[in-house]
Amino acid sequence: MSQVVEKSKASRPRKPDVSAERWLRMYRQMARIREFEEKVNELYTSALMPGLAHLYIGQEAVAVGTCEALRQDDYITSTHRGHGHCLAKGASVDRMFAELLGKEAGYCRGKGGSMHIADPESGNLGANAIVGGSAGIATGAALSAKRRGTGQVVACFFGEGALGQGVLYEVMNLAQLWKLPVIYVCENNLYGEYTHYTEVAAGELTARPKAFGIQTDTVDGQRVQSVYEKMTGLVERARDGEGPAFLLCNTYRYRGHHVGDIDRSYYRTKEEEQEWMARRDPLRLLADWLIDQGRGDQETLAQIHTEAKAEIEAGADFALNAPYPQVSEVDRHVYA
Amino acid sequence: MSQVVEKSKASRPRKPDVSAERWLRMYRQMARIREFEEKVNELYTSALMPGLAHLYIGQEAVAVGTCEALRQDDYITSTHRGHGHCLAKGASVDRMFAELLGKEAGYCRGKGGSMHIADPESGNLGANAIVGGSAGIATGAALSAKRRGTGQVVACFFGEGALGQGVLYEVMNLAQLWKLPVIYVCENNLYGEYTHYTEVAAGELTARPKAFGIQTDTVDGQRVQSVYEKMTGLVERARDGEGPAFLLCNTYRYRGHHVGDIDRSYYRTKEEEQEWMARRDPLRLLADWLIDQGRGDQETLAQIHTEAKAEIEAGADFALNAPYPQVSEVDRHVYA
Amino acid sequence: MSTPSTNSREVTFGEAIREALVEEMRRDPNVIIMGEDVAEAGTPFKVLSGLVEEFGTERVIDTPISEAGFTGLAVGAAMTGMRPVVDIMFGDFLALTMDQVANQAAKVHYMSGGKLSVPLVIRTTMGASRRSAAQHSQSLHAWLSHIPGLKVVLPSTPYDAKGLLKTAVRDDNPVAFFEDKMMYKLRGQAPAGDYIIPFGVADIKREGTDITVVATSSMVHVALGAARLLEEIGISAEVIDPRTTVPLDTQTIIESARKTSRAIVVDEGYEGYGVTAEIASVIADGAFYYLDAPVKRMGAMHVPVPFSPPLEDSTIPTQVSVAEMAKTLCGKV
Amino acid sequence: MSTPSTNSREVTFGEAIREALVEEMRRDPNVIIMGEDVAEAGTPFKVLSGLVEEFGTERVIDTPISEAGFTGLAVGAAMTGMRPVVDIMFGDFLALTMDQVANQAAKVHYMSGGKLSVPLVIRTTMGASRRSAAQHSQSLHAWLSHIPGLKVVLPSTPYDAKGLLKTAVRDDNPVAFFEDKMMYKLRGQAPAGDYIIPFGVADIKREGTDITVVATSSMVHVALGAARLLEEIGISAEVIDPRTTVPLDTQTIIESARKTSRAIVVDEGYEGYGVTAEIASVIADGAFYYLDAPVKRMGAMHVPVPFSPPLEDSTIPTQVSVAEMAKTLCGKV
Ligand SMILES: Cc1ncc(C[n+]2csc(CCOP(=O)(O)OP(=O)(O)O)c2C)c(N)n1
Ligand SMILES: Cc1ncc(C[n+]2csc(CCOP(=O)(O)OP(=O)(O)O)c2C)c(N)n1
Ligand SMILES: [Mg+2]
Ligand SMILES: [Mg+2]
Repeated sequence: MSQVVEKSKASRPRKPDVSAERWLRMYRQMARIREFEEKVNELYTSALMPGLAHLYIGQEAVAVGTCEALRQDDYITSTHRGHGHCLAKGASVDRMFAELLGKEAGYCRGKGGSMHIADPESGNLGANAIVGGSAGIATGAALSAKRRGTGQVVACFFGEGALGQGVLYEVMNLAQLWKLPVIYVCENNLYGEYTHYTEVAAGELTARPKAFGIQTDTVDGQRVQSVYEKMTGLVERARDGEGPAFLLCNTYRYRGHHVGDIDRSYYRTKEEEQEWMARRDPLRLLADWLIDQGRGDQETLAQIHTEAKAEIEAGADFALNAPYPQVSEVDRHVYA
Repeated sequence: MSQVVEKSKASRPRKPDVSAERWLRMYRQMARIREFEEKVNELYTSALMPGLAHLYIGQEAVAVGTCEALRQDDYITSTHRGHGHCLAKGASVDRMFAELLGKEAGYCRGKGGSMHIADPESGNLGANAIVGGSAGIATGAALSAKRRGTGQVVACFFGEGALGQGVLYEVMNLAQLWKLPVIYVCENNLYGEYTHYTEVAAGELTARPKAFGIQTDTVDGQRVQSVYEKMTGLVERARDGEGPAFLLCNTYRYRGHHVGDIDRSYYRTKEEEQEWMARRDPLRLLADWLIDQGRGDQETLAQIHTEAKAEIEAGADFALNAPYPQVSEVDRHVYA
Repeated sequence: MSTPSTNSREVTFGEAIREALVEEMRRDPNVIIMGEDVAEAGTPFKVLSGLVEEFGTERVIDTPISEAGFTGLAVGAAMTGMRPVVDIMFGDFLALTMDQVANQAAKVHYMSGGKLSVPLVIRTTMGASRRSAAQHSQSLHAWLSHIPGLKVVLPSTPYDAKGLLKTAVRDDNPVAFFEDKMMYKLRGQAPAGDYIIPFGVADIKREGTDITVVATSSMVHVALGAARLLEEIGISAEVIDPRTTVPLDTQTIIESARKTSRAIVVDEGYEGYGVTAEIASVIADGAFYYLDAPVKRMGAMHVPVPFSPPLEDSTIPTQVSVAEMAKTLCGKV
Repeated sequence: MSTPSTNSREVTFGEAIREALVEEMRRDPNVIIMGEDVAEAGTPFKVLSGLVEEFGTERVIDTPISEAGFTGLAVGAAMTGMRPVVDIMFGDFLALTMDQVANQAAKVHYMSGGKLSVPLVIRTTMGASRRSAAQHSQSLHAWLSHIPGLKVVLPSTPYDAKGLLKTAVRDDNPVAFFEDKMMYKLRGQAPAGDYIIPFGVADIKREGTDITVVATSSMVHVALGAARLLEEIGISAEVIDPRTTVPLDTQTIIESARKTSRAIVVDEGYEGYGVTAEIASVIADGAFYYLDAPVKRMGAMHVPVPFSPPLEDSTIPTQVSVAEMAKTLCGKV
């Protein structure tokens, strides 16, 4: 490990030259996530899903903009609000639904559920139900990538609430000391459960990674273009051996903390929710831009939604009809 | 708790008008610590002390400058390298030696030992053998002082190695959010055990507390005057309800990490040690200044050393001759 | 079985806990509550609803997601005059606090030779079968029971919850208080006013003569269900609820086992190196000359708690599995 | 008792550990070491001296004092192709890592349905009597033994240490490896070359017929000392070293107790809710119809470890106290 603290180079903003197909692909990914989550909510309200789930609706541009900037063999780690990250990194809808329903066909044979989907094939090292719980894992995967010389980069997703967890500071220090290829993607959706972040975070959020000398940027998390462009630069930088980065993405969750969090009036206003949905919707923003730029038309986008819906319906049906694992396998996979 | 993040006011440096007696008192306190630690080393090398101890020699100005700025009913928390803090806050030599030797007359009836001396009467909430382990306790004592409205302030001592512990960031955030009267006194003696701090700390140390909006200052930890003056301002500020502060004290431990760490050549040079001892000795620096200013003379200072030595010898004798606790009390004080 | 004497009315387990805290906070201004979303939200389980309205944000304090940090603060506050009640939302998150709890809180009194004490309550949850998967379903009371200096409470009824929590708040030691998430809606009788239940006194939840079932927390209800099944086939089961694992009322447990000559220990922590092992070995030793069959342990299966409902359900003892075990021990198979 | 067959020479416990690591690091470039002062300092106990010279700072990595952080990194590195060996200087500091160890490392394989695995070794220390006081003297292996997904190793001799550590490094699961600080200088025979010792196989350290003493780590030597004292008065003690608490070789332990009809379990963890409880209840159950006396447990006293030497010494089992207990059980008092 390089044990000398180097001064981090200034960020190099680059505007990748992105084809229309790529933007449409991102639109499609966001639409898939949106439809997926709506279906999850429906399964919950119709009592077809065991337990709870934390919907990603409203934050789609962060997952998609980030994962589009990654290679397939790059890693991500995810959170309790992880469906969007999984899908964006390449998971398939049917096996995700199967996992959410505890079925054998699920990514984890039903053993993990909503908060623990892992899919090593698409580079997803797993969602984590401990806030901040994957920061160590992500940074360790970056250490491993560096040692093995694979050129892989790791994106570590977490909410702004994870800034309350001390281990995050421990691992950011290590990442910067050892110039590890990890990008901390902090999704500031304003709330941790039922508390506004300003009530629980002193100082400027971005001052924290900066204190360790980590390259730190802030981005509008509702504009997938911005997330994608910023991430592309940070990923390239990390791949070049220039070390970790921290990307603060300002975003918003449209729905409750989890599917059961219906009455939210005691912690935020309806107006605030409406405002974000009306003016800052990531799908709408991209749609408007694509149309404006002549890179897409209403029809194409509507078509994408139709296809996404169909895929989601089929995936949910598959999962609903899939069998549970045999009870006898309950004690398999405790040990490798 | 105030839940709005206020911008911390700029520090208000003040030069307290300090009498000659006060400076001499500080000199005496530093001399007592120096002599105490020399005696500890002697007890260790003559196999009269059980276990190990971490000597504070070289760092005396930090403990003394800090504690002189505190009221008797203010609190401190301390570390594995805690003898100096204890003495500076008002502990007596004989009962400290008794504790170091595991005797019943010790501050903790021999149950704590070198790394756990606590003396609530002088405001010492205890040394701690977990690096960073008292950061929560100190911050909680500050919360308690604020709630009870006592005007007490807490000084939380730790080495720069404690910056590796995530819990420190968690509690600094809380302290700043709630404007708690706690001063984090970080003694950067360059090494954590056998490793230079630059090998394990990325970025500027002071950027870390600053990231939480905490008032942060740096001071020459070998000049007791500087420590005292800076602390006086920070303590007053905290007492006025303006919240926590962080004081980085640059210092050096003359001896090994613990009494048994004799061969240090693999991690630092003899020259470095010599340099600090020759040019940056806190006792020498204060002595020169006092004489220079005409506030003390060689004779007075020599007299202070003589008295300190006598006190130390008597204290050690007392402890050596004191009885161990009854073995039957081993299971007392497990529960209150 | 101890029952409320006066002012009794039906309350839920969650309400009993809230009442205990409200009463203690009125009684003693030094009692404060700290945790994530404890104030306006009243915790995700809504157990603390209304407290912040009565006591304000100075005493019902929302924290960042910093379990180690705010538990550490609580230790320091407890050492200096406060009586903090800390809320650790899911028992699994205790893992983040173990240094503060086991190395600091538990040891301060002893290390200081009795001069400092830590009157701290850590309320947390336990229990699976909520489809919350491996990181939100553990029952980790064995960890805390293992550490000298801590007391550990596992109430099984609203009555016990209220009385034991009041005792916990008044105790001068760090006390870990485990609430089964699935019991918050459980109804039962409890007095409206003040009463306390001493630690270290087991409660005989049901008297019986043929077999002793020692059970903790929600497993008490599983044991009671098993006892009803057993009654139908003529086996009389005595159900004993230790209520606190530290201190443990070994006498009541051993006496019961001596009387019935058979015993099963049921607990929702992992079976291996868990609470069932301690209690079973206490019985096997203390009732050695009276036992007609080996003491049996029924804890949670030695697997991380699976999400999939049929799998999860298979990992914890049920009234049927406990009854089956009892039948085998009693030679009725 | 298993003994080295070839190339055997005397080494210390510490040297055996170093050798195991050196050999494994030569064999597999993915094995790395992380911890505080593991490189140039070779740890405060000097167990790793010389490793950084051979393998460089890329593989023997000094960390900040961030136990949770670097353990977390090791979990992630293990999931992606490395085989990290993490050094937690004092076992007490495990308290800082329990989320990474128990909630992450232990559960990843299961939660992912078997797709990910965590080949991680956590080397740490245990054992009192070093005058290190309450925060540097604990033996917390019961905590880890309680968590499904972890394996737990407690070697008692240089031979076992080397063979078991090699097995640990090659195991695809997280393994906690506890070394008694007071044994690093202990000498014993061990082969110079490669050999492994399977987990879950207890070693009969001494054969006997009158009483079984199951002992772990340094308590094996206490038990052997007791056995010598007992021999003098005509009691033949069998000393069994489980070597791993997870997996536990219940068969060997139960068979021995069935044969001798009496058993004591000795372990340096706190007695309450500790390792002695598990093993004692395994024996009390498995050998129920063979036992002539209750199984006795001897763990560390239920107190934080005191600093004062006479007090500290009174908290852990000694060969005399074990022999006394055995005499009582055998009716020779
Ligand atoms: C260590 C830990 N503490 C508490 C929780 C309970 N919890 C689950 S999500 C959550 C809020 C997280 O907020 P944030 O990180 O901002 O993510 P978001 O839910 O907003 O996506 C909390 C407190 C947890 N899962 N883990
Ligand atoms: C949590 C924890 N990790 C490791 C140790 C072992 N240890 C004792 S002192 C020390 C170095 C501390 O360095 P620093 O904080 O700079 O204090 P200094 O010794 O220099 O005064 C270490 C690593 C410990 N006591 N606690
Ligand atoms: Mg959030
Ligand atoms: Mg230092």
